Amino acid sequence: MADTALDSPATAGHDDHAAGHATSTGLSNNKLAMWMFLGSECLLFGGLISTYMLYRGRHEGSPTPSQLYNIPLTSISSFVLLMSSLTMVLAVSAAQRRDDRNTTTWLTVTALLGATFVGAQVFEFTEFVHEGLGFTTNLFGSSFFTLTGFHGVHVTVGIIMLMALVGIISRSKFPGDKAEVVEMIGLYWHFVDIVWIIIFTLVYLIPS
Amino acid sequence: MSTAHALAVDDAAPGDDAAHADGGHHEHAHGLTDLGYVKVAIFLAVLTGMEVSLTYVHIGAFFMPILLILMVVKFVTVVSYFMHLKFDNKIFSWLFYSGLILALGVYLAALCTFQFFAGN
Amino acid sequence: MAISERPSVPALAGNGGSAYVTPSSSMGVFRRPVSTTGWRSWVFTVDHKKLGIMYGVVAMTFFVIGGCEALLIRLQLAAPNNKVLSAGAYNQMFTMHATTMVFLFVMPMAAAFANYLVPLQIGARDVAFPRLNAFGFWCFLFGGIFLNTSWFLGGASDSGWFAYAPNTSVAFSPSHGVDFWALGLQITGIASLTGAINLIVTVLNMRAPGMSLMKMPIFTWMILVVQFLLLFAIPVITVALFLLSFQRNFGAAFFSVEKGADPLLWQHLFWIFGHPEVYILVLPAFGIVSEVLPVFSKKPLFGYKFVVFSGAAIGFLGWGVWAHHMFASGLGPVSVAVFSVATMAIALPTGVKIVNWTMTLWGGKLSFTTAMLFATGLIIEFTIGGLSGVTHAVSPSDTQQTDTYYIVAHFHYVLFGGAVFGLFAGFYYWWPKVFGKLLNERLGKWNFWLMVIGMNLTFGPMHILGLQGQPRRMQVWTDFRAGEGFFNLAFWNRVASVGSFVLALGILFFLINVLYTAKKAEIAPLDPWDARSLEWMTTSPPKEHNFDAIPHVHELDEFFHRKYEEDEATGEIRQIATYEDIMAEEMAHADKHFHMPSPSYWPIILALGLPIVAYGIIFQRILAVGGAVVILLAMFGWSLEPSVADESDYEPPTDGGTTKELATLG
Amino acid sequence: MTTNQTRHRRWALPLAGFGALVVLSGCAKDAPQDTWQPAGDNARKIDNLQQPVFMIAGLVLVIVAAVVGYCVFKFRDKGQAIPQQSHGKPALEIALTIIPALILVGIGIPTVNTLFKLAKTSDTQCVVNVTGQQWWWEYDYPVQDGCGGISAPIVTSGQLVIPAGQKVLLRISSRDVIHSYWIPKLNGKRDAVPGRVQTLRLQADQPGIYAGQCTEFCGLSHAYMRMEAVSLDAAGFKSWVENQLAPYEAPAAGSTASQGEALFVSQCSRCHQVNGILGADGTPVISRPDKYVYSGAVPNLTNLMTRTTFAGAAYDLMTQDCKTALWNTPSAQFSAKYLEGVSPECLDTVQLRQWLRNAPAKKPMYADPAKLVETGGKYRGMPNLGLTEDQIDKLISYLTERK
Ligand code: HEA
Ligand code: HEA
Ligand code: HEC
Ligand code: CUA
Ligand SMILES: [Cu+2]
Repeated sequence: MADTALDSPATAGHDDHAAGHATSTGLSNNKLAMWMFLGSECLLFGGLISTYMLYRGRHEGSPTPSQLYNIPLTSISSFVLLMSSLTMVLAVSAAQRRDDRNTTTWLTVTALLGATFVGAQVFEFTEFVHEGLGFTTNLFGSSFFTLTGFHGVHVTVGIIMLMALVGIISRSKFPGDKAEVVEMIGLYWHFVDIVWIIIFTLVYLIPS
Repeated sequence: MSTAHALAVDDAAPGDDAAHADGGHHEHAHGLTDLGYVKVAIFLAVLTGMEVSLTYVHIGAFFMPILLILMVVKFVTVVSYFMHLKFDNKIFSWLFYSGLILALGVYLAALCTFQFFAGN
Repeated sequence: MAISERPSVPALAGNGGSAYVTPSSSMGVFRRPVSTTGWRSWVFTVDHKKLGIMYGVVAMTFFVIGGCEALLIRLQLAAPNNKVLSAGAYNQMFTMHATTMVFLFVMPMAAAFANYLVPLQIGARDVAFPRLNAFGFWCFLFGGIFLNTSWFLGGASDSGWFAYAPNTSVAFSPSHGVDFWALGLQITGIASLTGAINLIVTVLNMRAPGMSLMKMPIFTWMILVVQFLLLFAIPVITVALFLLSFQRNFGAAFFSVEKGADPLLWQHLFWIFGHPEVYILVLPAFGIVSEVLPVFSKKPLFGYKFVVFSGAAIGFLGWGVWAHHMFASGLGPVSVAVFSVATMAIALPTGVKIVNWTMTLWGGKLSFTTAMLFATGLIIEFTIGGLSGVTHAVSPSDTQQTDTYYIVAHFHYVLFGGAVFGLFAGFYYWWPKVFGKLLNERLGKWNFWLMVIGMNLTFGPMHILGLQGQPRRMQVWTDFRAGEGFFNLAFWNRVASVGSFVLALGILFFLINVLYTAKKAEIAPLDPWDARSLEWMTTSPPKEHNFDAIPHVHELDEFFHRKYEEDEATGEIRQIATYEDIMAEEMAHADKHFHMPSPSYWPIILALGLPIVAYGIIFQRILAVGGAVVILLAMFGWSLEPSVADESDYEPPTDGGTTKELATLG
Repeated sequence: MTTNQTRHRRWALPLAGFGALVVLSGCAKDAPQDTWQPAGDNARKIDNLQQPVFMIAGLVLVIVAAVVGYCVFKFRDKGQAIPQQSHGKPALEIALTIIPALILVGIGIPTVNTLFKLAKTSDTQCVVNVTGQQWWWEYDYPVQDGCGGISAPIVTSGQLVIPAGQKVLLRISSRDVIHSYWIPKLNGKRDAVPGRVQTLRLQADQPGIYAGQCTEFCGLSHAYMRMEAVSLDAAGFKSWVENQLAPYEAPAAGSTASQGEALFVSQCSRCHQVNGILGADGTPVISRPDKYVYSGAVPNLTNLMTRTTFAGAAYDLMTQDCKTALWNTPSAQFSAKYLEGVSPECLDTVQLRQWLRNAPAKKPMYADPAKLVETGGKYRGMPNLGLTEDQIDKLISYLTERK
């Protein structure tokens, strides 16, 4: 079971600096932590998605999911979020080239695309409320808004982080390794995107 | 090269501090070129297009499985390429996929118990 | 402090060494805290050892609180139709007893041990994310205080520790108790999650050179498994608690049966978390006894690899059995059958542990110090609890047993006879490491024997009570249903109540011992037990930077192997060095610069924001906004402040003298 | 302390808990909820399954304790040399894993087997709907050929009456929170989950009375939510049914009871149903508990005096002596004895009076009008109605005629 990657550097001898990071595995602490956090988030979103799946058919007193969903709109906003993953990865790539200007540009574009997505979601929510589906209306409503709301909050937190990053990089006040932090936030951003890939299919495309 | 990477760490000669001192990353060498990322994005966009158009044509029993497969392909593509999991140390894959698989396992099992009840 | 210069006084002379510090600023406004003495050195510390001690002190306080709640429960149940506690007070009492013991005593006490010892055991100078570590502690403390303030703000939660919906809905539990409970656990959950990430990274990334995973001390291994369980279990309870809070505070419908909700959703979510949780509680104790038994048997842990794998296997299997808490809920026979069989399977890896501990004793040279007594006691007491667990796994029988005192007996045997005994073994074993003094062995023996007698008197009769039909969570029982004869339920209830006071007396002896030791006892030798692992290869208490030189590891039980050698020819074990030799050797090669994390204001400020938000949600929404602002500000301050004070403040390390790198954001 | 003493205690104490369990558990004679004294087929199936499991568990404990005890005794430090630093014996480990695995397989197979037998519903002969609410159980018998034939619905509470020897199927649900139905001598538990109907088999070999208790924590008065299952022989059950369905007999005009009836209509009927009772205007009075009580149901008092307990079987309508006598009646005479109901010489109205004087003071309930915002003003339980002693006398004499 013992993974060689976990063990080998430790046996390599005296010099901790042999690897990119002075750690037993040679991997960055920050990145390791971020991946662990994302693994843990799988169980969070898994719980929310399961709650929705269990309750999506229980929509007494409101229009049904298939009546409510505006597939064209959601498709576009899903596409926007998907493309923000592209711009994010371009930002990471620029950061790794230590190209600050492109990094900040791509980060800004990513944040804007994210904001577009959130905007569409806010619009969608208000539409639903107009049509008679509120947070407290029924089980479908509670679980729909909780699931998509949690995702929306994740996107929003991502946007805040991206903008903070832009600010910090352009003022070049940065503790530690810039590229690595861009990469970490990128991981978070992509994760939020893949969660939406699942939500888009399970919630919107597959009718109850 | 990607699988060997985990071992590459301790292959580095002792005293090879250069990469570290300037904050450089051994991950540099991996991943795609910017053009490569654009191609992946186009692939994803096409899949999304397929998904959406599927909801407008009626293909009966295949609808669900196809959508689910497309979903998984998109998911894995983003994780592997944009998140570099394919190129990175496999510890990261372990951490993430163990969370993912665990989540799938427990929640599907839990949902199943609701089904079993219905059939009881 | 930013850096510790190499101590000028001999390392063996204990804590100390001169240190100078240059503060760097935080957020351009505040100077970073720099005190190395006084209360500030504790409140703003990021030192894993100080945090470990703080975790311990606070957890112990909560143990006494939770224990006093238990004593009130036992007083109420000492006689039929008793009136010590009203129904409402009783319900709050057992809910808070369980919540306190589980979330505010055993889990944080395990965190105390993990925090203090894991870096020492793997030869690191701190954890990977020192500020995150401090943040976790403050979350735990504030969360715990927040939970307990509910007593004074309209009543504590009265829904039991597993808080089944819909009894937790506002209509059925109109006080704010459940709100406090849900939000409080959310806050302590943050402590567990950040702690988990931190410790996993620490163990993976900060081991001393040569320490491969299979040379890691077993306690560190068990802590690693526990952190993975936490990493994946905490988000599940987080979801459940969010649904509950949304239900209560924002009118969501998740548990509104009249709207078609299924109450079993809560049960699944709670127990998907809840069963891994019980292994989260007991595995650290297993780790502790797996350290203690070898030391006092003068033998390595029998089947180290099997113990490691069985720990991992328990962690893994623990995910597939949660529905054994729901055998009477109406899952349908197919699901029940699956979970019944899966539950039985967990007896196997646990059995492996019991076997290996016993075989560690076998052929050893056993000295029964108090630590050893607790460890040996654990083997027996835990086995009793584990075996009653197997009788629950037989699902048809469990429909007779569930929600009776037979279950209460089961889980107190595994929790008290398992987790708590393990922690006490740890107290006696590591006390000289942490405080430089040995706990008194005479008082320790009293402590142990009173606890053993007390726990068996308290929880043993509960087996009988339960099998004779006394349900749990009953404010009163009646004479009419107690049966006839002298040894009826009334008798056993009384025995249990008397036993609980014997138990309390035992624990009182521990507290007395602590005070006595603090006042009287001599400074302990540095290696009082002839120990085997790295944490003993430094001063007691360790200096801020833990090790003068990071040891290079060649063996499992490195320390032991530096002291003893096996004669190839005769197979005889010979001492080749004393601990003084070894430590002098380490000192001679001491590193010149220690790259230590710096104290910070942000962890405590960030943590303080959380209960403010929570009070806000319950009482006044605007307060929540204020709390959120505190949190946001603290986060910004945090991310702009380097974990280790600015480069300009110290001479960057040039040789291998640094520890493994600390995370920039940690 | 000397090593010798220590050794003794080490052996004695850990075993005390489990030893006490094995040896003394039979000592509480006739504990009414003893799970080890099955009185019907379903409970017996469970018992047959668990007895060997307990034996095995006990044996494993004795072995572990013996080996540990032996080590403690044998390998205590007596100045021997430091032992070999052996790291384990894989063969031993594997053997000691396989043996428990085999034991568990041996336990697992009969477990699954019994489980499916107990889940069977197709062969039952008699159906009763059981509904839990805070903090009492309602039983309603649908019209059926089973149970020896029931021609009109019967609604009762507190005591479940079933025909002895028949395979009864309970259909269990709840009106508010989760409760759990449990008659230990007849079967294990089944949770009453609101929104779900779950089944439980029940069968009593002999006529008799069997104690039970709600076992899912259900709020304030969970401890007071008890129940009793009464099994009657075929003839006895038939006459019980007939009595339940007998037409209402109004008290003699002008009697105290008759004044009580009027009081009942004005004070109690808004919640409590008495089948056949007429209002002042001569029309039948239909109660509306849903308007006043959160669960929407309140015990039906038509035949209050046929049951011997009230308010979730927590309080008695008969004296302690009579109660003990009833519980100890041999099964051959039991049905007749039970059908006497609460006879005049057994009647004990002390508790009932306390109940009417101030119900929430007797049994913890949510009945403080000031604190009912969350439930829209509805009670959870019975409120204090502020009756005078005179009114209580009248109501008691009315209620004691409800046979
Ligand atoms: C430290 C905590 C802890 C631990 C370790 C365990 C361990 C186990 N538990 Fe326990 N359990 C709890 C804490 C714990 N439990 C709590 C708190 C509850 C109640 C929650 C509540 O309702 O409030 C509970 C409830 C509980 C239930 C639900 C009961 C009910 O409510 O109806 C069940 C059912 O299967 C169960 C089973 C088990 C089993 C099979 C094990 C096994 O892991 C035990 C394995 C150990 C052994 C078996 C002994 C050693 C083995 C050998 C010597 C080998 C040979 C053995 C055999 C061949 C049998 N537990
Ligand atoms: C780690 C967990 C843990 C621990 C350590 C304990 C410890 C104890 N528990 Fe615990 N208990 C639970 C976890 C735990 N319990 C859980 C999860 C439940 C289920 C709750 C629910 O149903 O929701 C429960 C329920 C529970 C019940 C059932 C309540 C009911 O169902 O109605 C009872 C009843 O006796 C009980 C008793 C005790 C006693 C006497 C102790 C003793 O061991 C306590 C000993 C400690 C002290 C006594 C304090 C320290 C002593 C001193 C400071 C000495 C000086 C003081 C005085 C002498 C006053 N507990
Ligand atoms: C607002 C509703 C309400 C009113 C009015 C009310 N009761 Fe009740 N009563 C209840 C409820 C609810 C219970 C069940 C309480 C429990 O057992 O937890 C109950 C239980 C009883 C019981 C026990 C029944 C049983 O079978 O267990 C009796 C007897 C009784 N009430 C008598 C009366 C009398 C007499 C009056 C009028 C003077 C009255 N009640 C008025 C709600 C009401
Ligand atoms: Cu009903 Cu407990
Ligand atoms: Cu469990």
